[in-house]
Amino acid sequence: MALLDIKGLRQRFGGVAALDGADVSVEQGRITGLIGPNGAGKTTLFNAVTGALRPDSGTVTFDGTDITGWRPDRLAEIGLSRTFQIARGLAQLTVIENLMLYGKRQQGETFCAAVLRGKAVRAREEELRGRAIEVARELDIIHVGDNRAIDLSGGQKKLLELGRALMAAPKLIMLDEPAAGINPTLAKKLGEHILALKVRGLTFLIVEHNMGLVAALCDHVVVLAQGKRLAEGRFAELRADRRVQDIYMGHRA
Amino acid sequence: MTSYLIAMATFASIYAILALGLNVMWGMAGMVNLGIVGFYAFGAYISALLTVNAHAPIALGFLAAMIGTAAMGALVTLGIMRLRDDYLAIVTLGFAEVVRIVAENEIWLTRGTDGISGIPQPLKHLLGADFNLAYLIFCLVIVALTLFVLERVRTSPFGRVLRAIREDAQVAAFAGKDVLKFKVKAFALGGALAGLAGALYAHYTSYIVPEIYVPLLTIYIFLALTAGGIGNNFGAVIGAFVVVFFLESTRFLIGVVPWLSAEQLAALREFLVGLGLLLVLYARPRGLMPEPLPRLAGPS
Amino acid sequence: MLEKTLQLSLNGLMAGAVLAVPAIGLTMIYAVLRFVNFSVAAHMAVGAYAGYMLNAWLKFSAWLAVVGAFVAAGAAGIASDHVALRPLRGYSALTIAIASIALNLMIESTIRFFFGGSPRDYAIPLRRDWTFGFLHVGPQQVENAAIALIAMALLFVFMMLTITGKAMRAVADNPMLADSKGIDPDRMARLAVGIGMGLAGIGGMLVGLDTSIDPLVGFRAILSVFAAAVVGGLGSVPGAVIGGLAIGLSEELSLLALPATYKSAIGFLAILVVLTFRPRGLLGAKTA
Amino acid sequence: MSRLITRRGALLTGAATIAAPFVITSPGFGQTGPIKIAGLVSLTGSGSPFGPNSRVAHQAVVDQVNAAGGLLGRKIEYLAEDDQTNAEAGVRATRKLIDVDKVSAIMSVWASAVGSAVVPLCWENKVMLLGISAADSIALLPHQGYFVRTQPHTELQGKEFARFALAQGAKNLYLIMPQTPFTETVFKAIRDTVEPKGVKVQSTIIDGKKTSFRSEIDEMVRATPDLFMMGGYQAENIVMAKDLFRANFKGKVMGFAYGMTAAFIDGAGKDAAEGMYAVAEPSPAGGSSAYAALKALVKRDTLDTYICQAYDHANLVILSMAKGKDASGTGVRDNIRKIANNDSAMKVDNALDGLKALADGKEIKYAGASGPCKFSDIGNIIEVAFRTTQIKDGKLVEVKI
Amino acid sequence: MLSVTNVVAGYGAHDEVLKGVGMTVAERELVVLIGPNGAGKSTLLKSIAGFLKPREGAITFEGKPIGGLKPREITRQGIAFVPQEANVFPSLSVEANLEVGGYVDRRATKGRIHETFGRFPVLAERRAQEARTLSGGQRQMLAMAMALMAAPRLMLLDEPSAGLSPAAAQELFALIKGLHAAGMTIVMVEQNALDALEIADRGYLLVDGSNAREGRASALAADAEVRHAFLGG
Repeated sequence: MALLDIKGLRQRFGGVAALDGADVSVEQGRITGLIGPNGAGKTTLFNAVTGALRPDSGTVTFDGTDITGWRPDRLAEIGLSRTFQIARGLAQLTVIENLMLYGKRQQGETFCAAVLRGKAVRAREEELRGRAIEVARELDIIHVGDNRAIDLSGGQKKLLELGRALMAAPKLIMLDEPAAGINPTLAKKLGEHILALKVRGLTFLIVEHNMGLVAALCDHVVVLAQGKRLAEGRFAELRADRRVQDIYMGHRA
Repeated sequence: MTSYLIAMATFASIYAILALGLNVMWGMAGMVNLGIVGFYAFGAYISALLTVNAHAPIALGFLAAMIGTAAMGALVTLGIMRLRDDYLAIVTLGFAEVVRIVAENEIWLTRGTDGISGIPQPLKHLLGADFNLAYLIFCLVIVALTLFVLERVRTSPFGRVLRAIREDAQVAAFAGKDVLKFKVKAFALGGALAGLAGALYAHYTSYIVPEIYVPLLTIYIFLALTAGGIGNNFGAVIGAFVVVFFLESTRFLIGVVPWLSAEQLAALREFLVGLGLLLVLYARPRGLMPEPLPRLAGPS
Repeated sequence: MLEKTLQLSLNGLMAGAVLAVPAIGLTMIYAVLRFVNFSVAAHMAVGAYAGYMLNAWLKFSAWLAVVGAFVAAGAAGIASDHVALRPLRGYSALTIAIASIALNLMIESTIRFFFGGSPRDYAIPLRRDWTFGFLHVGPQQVENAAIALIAMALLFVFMMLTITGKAMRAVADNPMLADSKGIDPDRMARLAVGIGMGLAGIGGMLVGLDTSIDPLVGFRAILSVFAAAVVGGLGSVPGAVIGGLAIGLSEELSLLALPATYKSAIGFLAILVVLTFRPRGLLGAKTA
Repeated sequence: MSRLITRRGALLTGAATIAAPFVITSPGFGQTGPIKIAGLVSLTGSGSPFGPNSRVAHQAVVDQVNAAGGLLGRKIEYLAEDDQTNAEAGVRATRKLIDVDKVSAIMSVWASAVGSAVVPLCWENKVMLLGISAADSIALLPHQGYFVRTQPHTELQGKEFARFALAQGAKNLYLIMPQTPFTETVFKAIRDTVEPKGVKVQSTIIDGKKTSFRSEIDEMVRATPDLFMMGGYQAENIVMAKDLFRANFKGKVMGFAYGMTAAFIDGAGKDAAEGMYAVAEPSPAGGSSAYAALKALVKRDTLDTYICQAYDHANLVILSMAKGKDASGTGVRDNIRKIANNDSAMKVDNALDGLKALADGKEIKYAGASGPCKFSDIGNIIEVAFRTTQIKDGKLVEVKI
Repeated sequence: MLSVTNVVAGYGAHDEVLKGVGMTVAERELVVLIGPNGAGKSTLLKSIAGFLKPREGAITFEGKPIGGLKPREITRQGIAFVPQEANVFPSLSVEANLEVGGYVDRRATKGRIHETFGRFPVLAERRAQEARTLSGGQRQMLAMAMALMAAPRLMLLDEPSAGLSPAAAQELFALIKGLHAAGMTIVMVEQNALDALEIADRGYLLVDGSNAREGRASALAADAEVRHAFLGG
């Protein structure tokens, strides 16, 4: 059974149907790519699944639970994490704080515990700090760990996005254009990180325009066009598909 | 002169607690509150009414003031939570005016514009002339305690979530935080502090009246926090002392510019308050002391 | 009861028309510059005092003095915006709004510095009300409403029919695109502040014509003015007109149900009710 | 780096500038320096139409006495602070006057709320407070004698209003007042007096912060009272008077004398103000020599009750100090009734004459520009002779009722 | 007419979207910029239109350097830019949009509006309607018409067919072709690479902020490597 199953999702803005009955499913333990030309509805799909928008119709099932229209914090709770296309760092928090924020089960998030600072609170905080440092080290942003997020370079912000998603210990990470705006070397490195995480059992759904990266990473690719699924399969097959070529190159039916 | 300085330091301490309360709501959680003076009034009235009418012990008055304003803060957040910054500014400003109008007109409860006099001053009969110094020490201890608590809050996971909400509430939600719950908590905590400040004022001067709680006072508190450093608890305290010093020192202008009438001097003082706030905003939109950041990236 | 309701409604509409003028000013500035300018209150007072000097000292007619109020408050608005608020452009809307509160205090105390705190009166004769059946209305009220309507009509003509007005609306819609059409957004912002604060000045003078003026003449009206602009939807000029009338009406009609002492709270209640159902006000823009 | 230095430099310079006045104004001189008395007046806020006048009157008296050689061999120094018509600001201002300037007496506090707020500070620090605020509650506080007022407390004023209404033969009375600390007391005093005599009374409390009271006035006019009490301060009365004129109100109009000043007539216009009565003003004003003296002293044609009271405050304080040969607040407290309540003594109406008489060893009775200035045990004025004036041709003219 | 040499530009302090791009456009030419997402096509247009200041390199128009001028100054030079999104003023009427379009040359506005309504009867029908009420195709039409109101000598079109239905896109391409035939110089960014190359004289392929290929439109369309660039590999 698919870990994430999106069926017939529709989302209209005014008169325009951004999603027109989209179907996408993501298998456990795989990296699924979501591609398609601009305006095909990829980011809208992300927003509709992760609670930033309320879909007009359709269902989203995650790990057997119907999560259609759930609030983002509840989704995070059950193991669904996402990143943003334009890195939305919490500007005035440091990198490590950004990472620690995403940690689950933080007893210190209630007022009393924050003030009293019991043993358990401190232990959990130290544990999270350890994990944050580990993640930062892994992603090569440990040297800027105490810098504010706003002071990072574009690529570092992207890595931080990924790092934050990791901190939530999710089952599925949805990455919105992880390689956009970063240099090829960094993009390649990012790809390696993602593959390494997949080996550890994480599942990914990735929107990406860098086809090289898609080819290198994705086990399975879904092509979205005009708010609907146009095709799906292995990337090599799709690349040879005339329909896919056309929607990218612009010859319409 | 000494007793004057004691009195002014007491006022500054009370302003400091207000500024700290505002820092929780605005500095940490990013929700502007131009109605902080309404919370201040609410706290003062709760404690005054309980101790004067119901002869409750003063400590109970303080406690009730904090709980009452915290509850009001929570309630207000639920009402305004969907509003953006500029709407929030106007609505909270109006809120404080409504609090004042109610205090002015519900005479059966608040004695209206007569005000409530004879509010008990703690241990006044024992301390006599030493009351003022003792009360200052009491206020300073409370400021220190509040600072301690808020510094713990700021550097805890709780504070981290508040600051995250200030930066980007949506990202905080994706991080798994129940944003509304935290906003309510921040307003309740900030409100409780404003209420505490209100009770401190009431039991210090022993007299309160609705007209104390005018928007100008809110401007003073914003001036204090902005001068000190939005997001910085120590800055809020220092800012409050700077503001009171600034307000009081302008009194002595009369010796410096003798050719102006008293009325013109009074106008000049208000002008300087405005100018001070403006200059602080130019100099450092985030205050003289920036928000301190933890160093966490060291080896664990 | 019906008579009373009708009379209150009439009073409310007359007061609302006057209220709408500064509310339009506030909303115009918001539309182009995207921050709430709290110094509208002080500019109302600037207009009121400028009109006073022209009318009481230089013996101009009230109508000419209104024009003077517009010019003086508009010029003061442009100057104060340039000196006090422009250096902060680029900071958050809230920072600038707070700066405008400081500016408001400075302008009000400047007026007090030169004119003192005592109420002053325009040199216009008092006239008896006109009576129509059981309804009555004051000539000054009618004249004020007329001035308000004329100001609104002129503004409408300017905004809808002149190229500069259209350019200003274009900047309010999308400053970047307007720039690429050859329009200087900064110039339009100055113009919007000038007209907006000029309207605030007219509003201040109209309030003064009906009553009397002192440095707080604008401050006393400001909660209602904000309520009008917010209820109508910040940034919407027609919204401010509707908001002004709505607030004027509800303040007067509240006398049927509430003690008169709660009149000041009505604007706030109206804001809460409207924003609960429409977070951007009745005609608020969807963008930004 | 250079930026850091300049900023620090600027801060230091700024701090030094602000601190300088503190250093200059060193603490008082005890028994050897000048005698310090102060006015706590409203220069901003809603009391600002009155505060500046009080200050002028105080200063004039002090200058007069200093020119004639001072008091007890010392100069008098006069200080004025702005209470911003706000209790909190008033407390801070009073703190400064008491703690830094070490004044013995604080005069002419106007707003009742400010009076209530500062009176505890005064009695604790043994400083005399003289008020022109009317709220009954102030005098009821345990002030140990450190408070007196020349403004008749509101119950007296209310009774005077009722007396006036009955004398006018009113059958249907309508009262409008803004929310003030004494609104209820005045209304009650009027009702208690006139209702037993069969007079119908209706009342409304208005929101003084609004810019128009048209609908409230409409409501009143619709009730067709034969006597209307316009109970606002100057600013509200101007607005109401204009609305009355426009609504063509036919009944008689009375108001507090403090709200029916020359500035009121200017503001409302002669036409609107014509025929209205100013009631409950402490007499003897126009006829008294003190009134004439004050007119000359401040170079004004007409005087409102507050400037008269402020004048009397300064005279009373100075004479009390002279009487007890004690320039402290307690000295004023202990001696003020000796010069104010002693009806059998020689009448004086200004500080200079009083000082001379006291120096000659005579007993004196001060009666001033605002009235006889006789105080009860709790500091209220007693034996107030009220006068009533009516606006005729733009001038306040005394009328007999 | 237009020459871009070695332009480096980007949005933040750190990122470089354009890493040294060059391009020349001759008078009466229709040049199309193609390339995969994120290649920097729109960024190049925005740099020419004055919304981004090139960090390095030069942009000249009719021999004058225009790099670093403000958008309104560029417009006055005779260059019209039609952005991809938010390219009309939603709360202004169709007619007012056109008037604002002609802001730089106000005396000619009346006549040109007349002309425009002749050319776009759809807009004439909706002259009093607010632009927010237009359909996607009509809105794009209006955006083009607004640009023409300034009587430009060079038009920069950023993905004009984005979000349009196929029929509307066809109509738009026909319009662009017509403008070109009438002598207008046009630089256009297009996702619909093949459609665009069909009506263009020349094309530039950008990949990752650099020039990858350039040449006659027909040659580019036939080039296997162009296809390869779009679908990676």
